[in-house]
Amino acid sequence: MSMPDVEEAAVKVLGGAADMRDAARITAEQGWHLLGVPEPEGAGGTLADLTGVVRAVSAAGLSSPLPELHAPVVLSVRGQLIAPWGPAWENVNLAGEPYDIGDAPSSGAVLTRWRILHAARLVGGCQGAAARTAAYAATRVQFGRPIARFQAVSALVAEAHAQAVLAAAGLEAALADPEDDLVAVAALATASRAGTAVARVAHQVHGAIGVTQEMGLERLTRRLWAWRDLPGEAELEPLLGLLGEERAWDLGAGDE
Amino acid sequence: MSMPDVEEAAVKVLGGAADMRDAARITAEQGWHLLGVPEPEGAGGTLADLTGVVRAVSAAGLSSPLPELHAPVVLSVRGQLIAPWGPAWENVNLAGEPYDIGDAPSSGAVLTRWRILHAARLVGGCQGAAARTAAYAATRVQFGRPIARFQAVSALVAEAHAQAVLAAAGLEAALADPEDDLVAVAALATASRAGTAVARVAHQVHGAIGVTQEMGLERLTRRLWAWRDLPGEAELEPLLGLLGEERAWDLGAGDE
Amino acid sequence: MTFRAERRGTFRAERRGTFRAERRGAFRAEVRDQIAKWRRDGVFEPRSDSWLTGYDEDFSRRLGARGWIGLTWRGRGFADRFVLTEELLRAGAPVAAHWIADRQIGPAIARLGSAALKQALLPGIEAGDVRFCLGMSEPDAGSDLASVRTRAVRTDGGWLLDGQKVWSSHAHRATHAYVLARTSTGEHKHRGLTEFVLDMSAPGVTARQIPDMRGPGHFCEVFFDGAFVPDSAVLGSVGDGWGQVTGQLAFERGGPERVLSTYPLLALTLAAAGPADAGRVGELVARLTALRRLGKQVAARMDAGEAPIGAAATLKMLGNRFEVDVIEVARSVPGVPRAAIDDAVLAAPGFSLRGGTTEVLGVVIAREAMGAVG
Amino acid sequence: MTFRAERRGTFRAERRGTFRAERRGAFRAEVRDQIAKWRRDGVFEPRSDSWLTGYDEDFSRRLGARGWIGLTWRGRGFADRFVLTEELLRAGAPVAAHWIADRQIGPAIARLGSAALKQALLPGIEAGDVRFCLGMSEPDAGSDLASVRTRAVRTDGGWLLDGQKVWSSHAHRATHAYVLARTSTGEHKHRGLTEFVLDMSAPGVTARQIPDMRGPGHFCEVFFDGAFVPDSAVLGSVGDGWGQVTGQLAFERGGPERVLSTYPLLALTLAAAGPADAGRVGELVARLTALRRLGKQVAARMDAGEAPIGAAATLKMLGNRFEVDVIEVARSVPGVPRAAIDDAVLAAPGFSLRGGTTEVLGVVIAREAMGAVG
Repeated sequence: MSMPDVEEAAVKVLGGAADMRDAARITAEQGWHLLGVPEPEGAGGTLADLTGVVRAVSAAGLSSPLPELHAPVVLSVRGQLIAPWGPAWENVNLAGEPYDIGDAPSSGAVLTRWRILHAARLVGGCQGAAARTAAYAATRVQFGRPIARFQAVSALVAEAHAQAVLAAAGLEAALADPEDDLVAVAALATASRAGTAVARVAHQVHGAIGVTQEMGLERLTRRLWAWRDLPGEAELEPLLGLLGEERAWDLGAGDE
Repeated sequence: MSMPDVEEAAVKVLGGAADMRDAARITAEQGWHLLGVPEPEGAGGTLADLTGVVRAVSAAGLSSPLPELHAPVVLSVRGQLIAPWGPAWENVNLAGEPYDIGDAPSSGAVLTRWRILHAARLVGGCQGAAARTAAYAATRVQFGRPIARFQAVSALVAEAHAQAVLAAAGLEAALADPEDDLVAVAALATASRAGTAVARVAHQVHGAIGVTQEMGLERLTRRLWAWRDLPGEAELEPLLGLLGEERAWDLGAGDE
Repeated sequence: MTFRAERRGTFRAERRGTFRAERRGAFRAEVRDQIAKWRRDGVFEPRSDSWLTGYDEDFSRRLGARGWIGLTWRGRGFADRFVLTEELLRAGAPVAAHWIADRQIGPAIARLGSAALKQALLPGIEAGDVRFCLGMSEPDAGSDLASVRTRAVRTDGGWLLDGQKVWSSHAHRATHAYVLARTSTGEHKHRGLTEFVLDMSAPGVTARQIPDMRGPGHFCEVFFDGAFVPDSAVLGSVGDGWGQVTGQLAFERGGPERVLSTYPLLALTLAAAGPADAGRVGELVARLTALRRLGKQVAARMDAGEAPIGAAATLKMLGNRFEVDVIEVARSVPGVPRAAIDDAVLAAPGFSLRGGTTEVLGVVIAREAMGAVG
Repeated sequence: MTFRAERRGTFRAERRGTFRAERRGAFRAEVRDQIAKWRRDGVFEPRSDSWLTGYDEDFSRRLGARGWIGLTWRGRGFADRFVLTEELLRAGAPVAAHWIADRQIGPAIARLGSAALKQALLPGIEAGDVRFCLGMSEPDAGSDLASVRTRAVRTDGGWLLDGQKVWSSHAHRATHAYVLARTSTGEHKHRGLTEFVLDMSAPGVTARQIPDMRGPGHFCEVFFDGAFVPDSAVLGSVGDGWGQVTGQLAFERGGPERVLSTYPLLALTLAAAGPADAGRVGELVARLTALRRLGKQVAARMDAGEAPIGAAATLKMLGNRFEVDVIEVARSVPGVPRAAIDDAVLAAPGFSLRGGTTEVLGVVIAREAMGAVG
């Protein structure tokens, strides 16, 4: 089974999941989260392969606990400890996804892997929303022509695309050096900001119809809004501001 | 002599000043800086009248020490004490205006008046640069039509205008309550940010020719760049962030 | 030229006449006290975007009983309405039920309506009993408001409406609708439009909620199937609808709701902010001070009989940006309740769409900027 | 369906082949060491925008002697040039004298030039002796690059150029110019254009500096009055100039100089930053990491023979924004030297103009976005 096939299968099967518990069961059964874990315990493949699956699922506007099954973490978010997909699932985020507030710390290496995969989740959401935005602008007619022909709309389409491209590049940098916790921080911060920008622009281009359930854009943007704060860039970026020039410059150079 | 006449006279005469020393001499002779000082020591009028003169001079792309002659201050800028138009004039800023690094503190009331007048300086510069930008966009032809007809350019023209309008509104709020040092801080911070935005947009619309001495735009934008950091918003805004809701909401309500 | 000798004592009094410190300040104090009392009594819970999503007919009637609906046509003017609405939005009070009538349709009826229409509706609006929705946008029209396909055909003593409107907030529970319809065809799309006031209980009117991100919400579709409007319910002149609509844009765009939709979230942010947040929060405070002053200028110009379309568009463009930036800062300040952030986040996509998109406003503002120099 | 059983051990090796960790890492180390040595020896002072304003013929010859000009056509490729230029820009080294030849005209000559032209110019470029300026823009043309009025008329053994170019950086001290001229008329403006290589010492060529914000600077006007260009100095095919130019846009827009113009200021900012600045500075660090990776992707695609025009435009649009944001953050960090800030401030207006305005890039990027979905 090639990677594109795996991605397609994951999207298809998870699209039919009844809820997050069901999605977790399916994911565990299929072993998708073990991509990037050496055999025989894992499924082999690279972390990049796994991020590909995460991205594809998110780009389709779906939720999945792939990152959490791969790297179970408890996060400190704005002073609170949060388990994104804990076992009790007492709370629900903006995207209808369950989470817990817990207190067990996670190890550094596990947290870094989770950050990379969570960034992949955001990148996928950005890519999905940007693609929808471009497609909508190309086909939606106003004042007698496709709105993409208006320079102001075209600039918004470009912005969404560019932010998705940038976030994907940040993710690639993190994958190039998955041992460096700070590149993962950078990738997640960039993806978080891209999520904000893409969601804003996507809704601006779609107009009022973009907020309707019928249009389906909100399946992507609500997830971006929930995911971007898990944690948000305001918690991540300060970790990168006092590195000094040399360390900052070398971020993401792991594959050179 | 009506206020518009005074403004016109100030622009005309200061436009002929050889340098800042000359401008200071002329200003003092004419007593323009005594506008807003009660008679018989001053020239009467209101602080608003004086800001009108400051704005008009700045909008014409000119330097003048009107605020400093009215309210001589020494500022703390990024940890250094700076006298904008001190007597020695050992340094020169980005706009070719002299300044000193000194150490004498200024009183609160004097500093507030200076901040209002310095904000007026920035507002004038924004208005001058925004007006030039609109005029240029309306007349400059590219791809066979005035560039203002391109939606992206039109958005830039709108942005410059809007920022100048906003900064002027902030100044009006400060003038409505000139005893409140924090409204002056707010007005100056807003004007400082507007200066950055207007200068950026003005150059974007003008293209390469905007940076030439011949075009004359840089007489306005260089001043905006120099003035916006005297001090910049990064020093001012933190003074407004911990006021609490009620005090923040009442800022600028002095004339109600 | 010695300036000092000539101008002595001439303009001290000039710019002072417009300040009416005592009365206006007193009105704000009165409004604040009443709102604080309502809050203490648990009459409402603050929330963002309350002028659109805070729908509470009882609260509107309370305001009506206090005499606070219709200030602009009852001799108090836009400046007082500005103060009142600022304080209501500040508190996140549920004002959606009467908002459109108070802001836009009431003033239009007072100015353009027949004597019968005024008599029939203004008292009900002022009491909070008559609640309006807007029937402007149509399916597939987007920002192109003039591409109206809803038709009004002449009949005995009035008109019959056929067609469909969309994005009519709270239409399913409004008592009346403002409807822009085409009364003649074959001309330029800006001509042949007429403004109507429609009783939502008339036969042939159907309203249906459109599920949005929060489930069934304020957005509705409205269908007209031969719905009757009497001649007395025509606003202004038949065929002049487009000119009348654009003349009202300053009313629609220039109010404090274009700046303060997320103010309740900002209030929570101001309460939670610590030294590490002071810069970002302070930037919002500075900007808000200028934006509110701009809103005050717009209100004063409307009281002076102007239609400050450019200034209103500027206020809306910058105000919508501010409303969104409040959310971004709130996200970064520890201790701001998640639910309040999420509530504002879900409302935010609408900020820059309703009342004219950023793109449309940019054109209006640029036109004013070039007019100012040309 | 059990995924684990089926796919066991199939893709572990897949995406590894493209990493050439040892060689590429070693080259970066070599470049760093050399630059550090030059800095220690006082060979240059770092400054922002050094690829445009850091003009130093001796420094270019030093690079030439090291074999570091012309990597792309000398068998090393874009990935190595990417590493080299990143480190040079990082250091704020004065690379302006050879920049255009190394980035753009050298590769064009290597690909499209006659054997005589290659022989005549490539060795000089590689040594740092042949310095190119660009003759693309014309007065009143602005972003409309195709509205070329400079004419080339056929003569014995070559062409005679008449017309005027503008915004040609360092033309007054360049040895050669790239000139886009019209070789036939009456067609669509995109047709009938031809690319020439002109010896600046030819009779009939005059260059004049245009005073900018810093006084007489890099911008020049260039006048052609019957200037002769031999046939051997035609680049590519007569009449195909426009297609050739647009094909080079990825080279022109996709390099690290679209991101790193203010890096020397960022370096000072990183050195000065304290805890209160960590968030703002950290945002720049995160963004830079992604932008540099994007630049690396562009270089890799050029090595693979692609012309990644959309990705290059994306890099430039986002990179220019980053370059300006560095200045805004630097302004806010106490202890960053004023002179370094001012130097960057005066350079900044050019960032988003040169190599295609933001508006032009937006159209290119949107087109790619829609192509990607359509």
